[in-house]
Amino acid sequence: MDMQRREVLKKSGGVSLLTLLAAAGWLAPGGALAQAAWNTAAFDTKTMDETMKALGGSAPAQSKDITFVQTPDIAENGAVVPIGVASAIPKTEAIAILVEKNPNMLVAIFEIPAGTEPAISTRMKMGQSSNVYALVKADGKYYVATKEIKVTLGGCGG
Amino acid sequence: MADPMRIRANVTGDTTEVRVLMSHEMETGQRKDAAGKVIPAWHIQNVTATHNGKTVLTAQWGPAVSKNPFLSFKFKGGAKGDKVQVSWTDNKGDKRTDEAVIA
Amino acid sequence: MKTCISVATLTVGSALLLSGCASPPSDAEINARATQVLKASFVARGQAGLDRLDQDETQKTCTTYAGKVPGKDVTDRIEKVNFESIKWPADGKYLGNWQNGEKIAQEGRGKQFSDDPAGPVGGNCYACHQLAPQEVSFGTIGPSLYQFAKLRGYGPDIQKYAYGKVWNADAYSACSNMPRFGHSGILSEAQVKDVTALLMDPNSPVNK
Amino acid sequence: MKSKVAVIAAVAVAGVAFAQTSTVDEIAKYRAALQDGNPAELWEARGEGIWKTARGPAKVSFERCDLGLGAGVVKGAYAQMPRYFPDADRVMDLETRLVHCMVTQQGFTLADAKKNPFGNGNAQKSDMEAVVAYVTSESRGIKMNIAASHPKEQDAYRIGERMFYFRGGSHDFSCATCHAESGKRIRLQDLPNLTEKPGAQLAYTTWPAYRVSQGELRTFQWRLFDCFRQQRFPALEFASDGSIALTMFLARNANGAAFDAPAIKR
Repeated sequence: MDMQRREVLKKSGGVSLLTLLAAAGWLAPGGALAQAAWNTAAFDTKTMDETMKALGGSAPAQSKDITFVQTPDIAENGAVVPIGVASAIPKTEAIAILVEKNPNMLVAIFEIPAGTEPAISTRMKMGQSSNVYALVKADGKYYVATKEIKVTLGGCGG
Repeated sequence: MADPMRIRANVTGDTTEVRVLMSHEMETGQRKDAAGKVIPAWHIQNVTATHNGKTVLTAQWGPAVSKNPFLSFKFKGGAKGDKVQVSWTDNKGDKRTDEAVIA
Repeated sequence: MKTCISVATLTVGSALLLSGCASPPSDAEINARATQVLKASFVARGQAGLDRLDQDETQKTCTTYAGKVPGKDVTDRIEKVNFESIKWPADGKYLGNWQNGEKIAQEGRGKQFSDDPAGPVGGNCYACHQLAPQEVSFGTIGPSLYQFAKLRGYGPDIQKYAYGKVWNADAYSACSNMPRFGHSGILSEAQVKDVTALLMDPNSPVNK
Repeated sequence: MKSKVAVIAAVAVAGVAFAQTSTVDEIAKYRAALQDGNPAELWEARGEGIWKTARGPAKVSFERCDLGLGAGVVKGAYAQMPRYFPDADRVMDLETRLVHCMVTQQGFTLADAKKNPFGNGNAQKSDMEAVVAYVTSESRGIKMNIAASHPKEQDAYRIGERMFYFRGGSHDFSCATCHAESGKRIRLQDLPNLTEKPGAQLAYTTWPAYRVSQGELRTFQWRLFDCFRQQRFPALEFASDGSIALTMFLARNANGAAFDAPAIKR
C-alpha cells in the first residue's frame, strides 16, 4: 500500500523519539540515554518502596485529588482492565499506574507536559483481584490514591 | 512489520482529545508455550505524541499494558487540520509512527 | 406461488424454476437432510471423534421434540430407560468428600477437543447452578442448589436421589439440560460421590 | 419455629441476591468502559487494505467479488447474508462467499482459501478475519434483512433450525441447551435466547467482536466453531454447509434489527 510513506515515517519517528526522550523529565537517576529511555529498574519492582526508590522519589502522600475515571470495581476479564487516572494536584508532571499483586507492580508511567491535561486512560492486565495505585508526581512531590479492582471468572471455563 | 495505529483526534473548544489504538502483542514474558517454554516478553516500551512538533505526551510502558493497547488523553491548543503524530518503540527495537489530522 | 415468482425474478434455469414450484420438503425430509449436513460439517479433532455425533435413543428422541415438551408416555419411557441404567455405588455409600466436590463443581474443563485427555475433567456445576454462597459467579440455567439438603433433608432417600440425579439427570427429568455425568462417563463414581457430598454433607458450605 | 427458619433463610438469600445485583451492575460498567476504543478497528483497517489489494495467483482484488449487491459493493452487503447466489447455485454466508471469490477470481486453491480462518497473534494473522471485519463494518447501522425467498434459502433455514436442536456429544448438549430460554446465564455471562427475536437480534448483530479474553477479532464462523467446542462436539468445519445453515437460521431470526458490529466483548 503505502510502504514508502511508512518507511519514511518509521525513520523520522525513530530519530525524533530518541531526541524527545532525552529531553523527558522522569528518567532513571543518573542513567545513560539508553537506560533513561525506559526505566528498567522501576519496571522490575515488587513493592511500592522499591518502585519509589527506582523512580528516585520518596514515600507518596495519600491524596483525594487523584481520581479513578471510568474504572470499574469489577473486571470481567483480567486481560483488559480499563483504567483512567485524573489529577487535580497543581503542577502535575507525571502519572504512574501500579498493581499490587501483579508479578511486577509498575504498569505505566505517563509524563504530562504543560498544556496537556493531567488525565489519561488506558487498559491494563491484572493477574488477580488487587489494589491498584495511581501515583502522581507534582511539583517534585509524590502523591497516591488506591482502588481495589476485583477480577472475576467468566464463561464456560475452558 | 507492525500494523498502522488508529489515531483519532477531535477538538472541542480549545481542548483536543486524542484516542489511539495500537496493534501489538504486549507479551508479558510470564506465559509459557505448549512445550512449557517461557514466551519472551515483547512489549511497547516508549510512546510519544506530538502536536505540530511539540511533545504533548510521553509514556513508558511495561508488559502489563493490555494487548492491542488503547490510550486516550487531552491537550490544549489544537486546531482543526493540525497534525497529531504518535510513535512507539518496543523492547525488540521495532517502531512505528502514524499521524492523524485533528477533526 | 410466491416462491415461483421470486425464483422467476432471479432468472435462473427452468429446471430450478420447476423444483422451486414443487412443494417444500417435508419435516421428515428436512430432518434427514439436517442430520446428513451436520455429519458432513464436522471433522474429528483431539479427543472429540465423529462418533460424538452418533445419538443414543435418548438424544435422538429429545432432538425430535426440538425444545417442546414431549408427551407423558414419551417422558416416562425416557426416564425409565435412564433410571434402570444407573449404576449405584457397590458399597451403598452415596457421599464422598465435599471439598473435592467443590473443586469438581468449579472445574470447567474436560471432554472438549481442546482439553488434554489426561487433564482434569470437571462437572462445571457453577456454570448453571448456585451452590456455595461464597461463589458469586454462578449460572442460572439450572435451579439454585444453595441449601440443597438443608431444605430437603439429609436422609438416605435424598442422598440416593442426589447421587442418581448427578449420575443420570434424564432418569428424573426427561430431556433435561443437565449432562448425564455418570452415565456418559464424564465423571467417575468417586467424583459423582464427591459432588453428591457437596450437596448433602451437613458441613458443606452449600448447607450453611 | 419453622417460620423463624424460613425468615432467616429468606434474609440469607436476599443478601446473596443483593451481592449479585451489584456484581452485575459493576460488570455492566466494565463493559461500558470498553466501548470507547475498540481494537476491532485495527482489523477493519487491515481488512480494507486487503480488500483493495490485487492478490492470489490471478492478482485480482476483492473489488470484483459480488457479495450479492453487485461486484465490489460492500455497503450493506452483510445485512443480507447468508443468501442464495445463482452463480454458485448455493446459499453462502460472507466467509463462504469470500472463499468462493478467492477460488474463482483470485486463483487460490480451495484448501489455500480456507487455510487460516481464525488468527492467533502476530505470528498467525488471518486475512479472512480482517476482511470480514471490514465488510461487516460497512453494514453498521443497517437493518438485518435476510429475505429467504429462494427455496434453497428456506431449506437452509429449516436445516439450521434442526441443527440448533441437535443433541449430541458426551454432554447431551445442543445449541438450545443454553440458548432457548430467556433470562438465563452461564456463570455471570448472560445467554441470549436465540429462538426469539430480541435475543437473536442482540446476539447476531454484535458479531464479529473483539474478544478481550483473546486479544483477537472473532467472526460469526468462529462463534459457531467455539460454541460447538464447548458443546463437546468435534470441530465444525470452516464454511461448511452446516455452518451456513445455522448462520441462516440465526441471521434471519435477527431480521429487522440494526447491525452493530464489529463489537467488543469480554
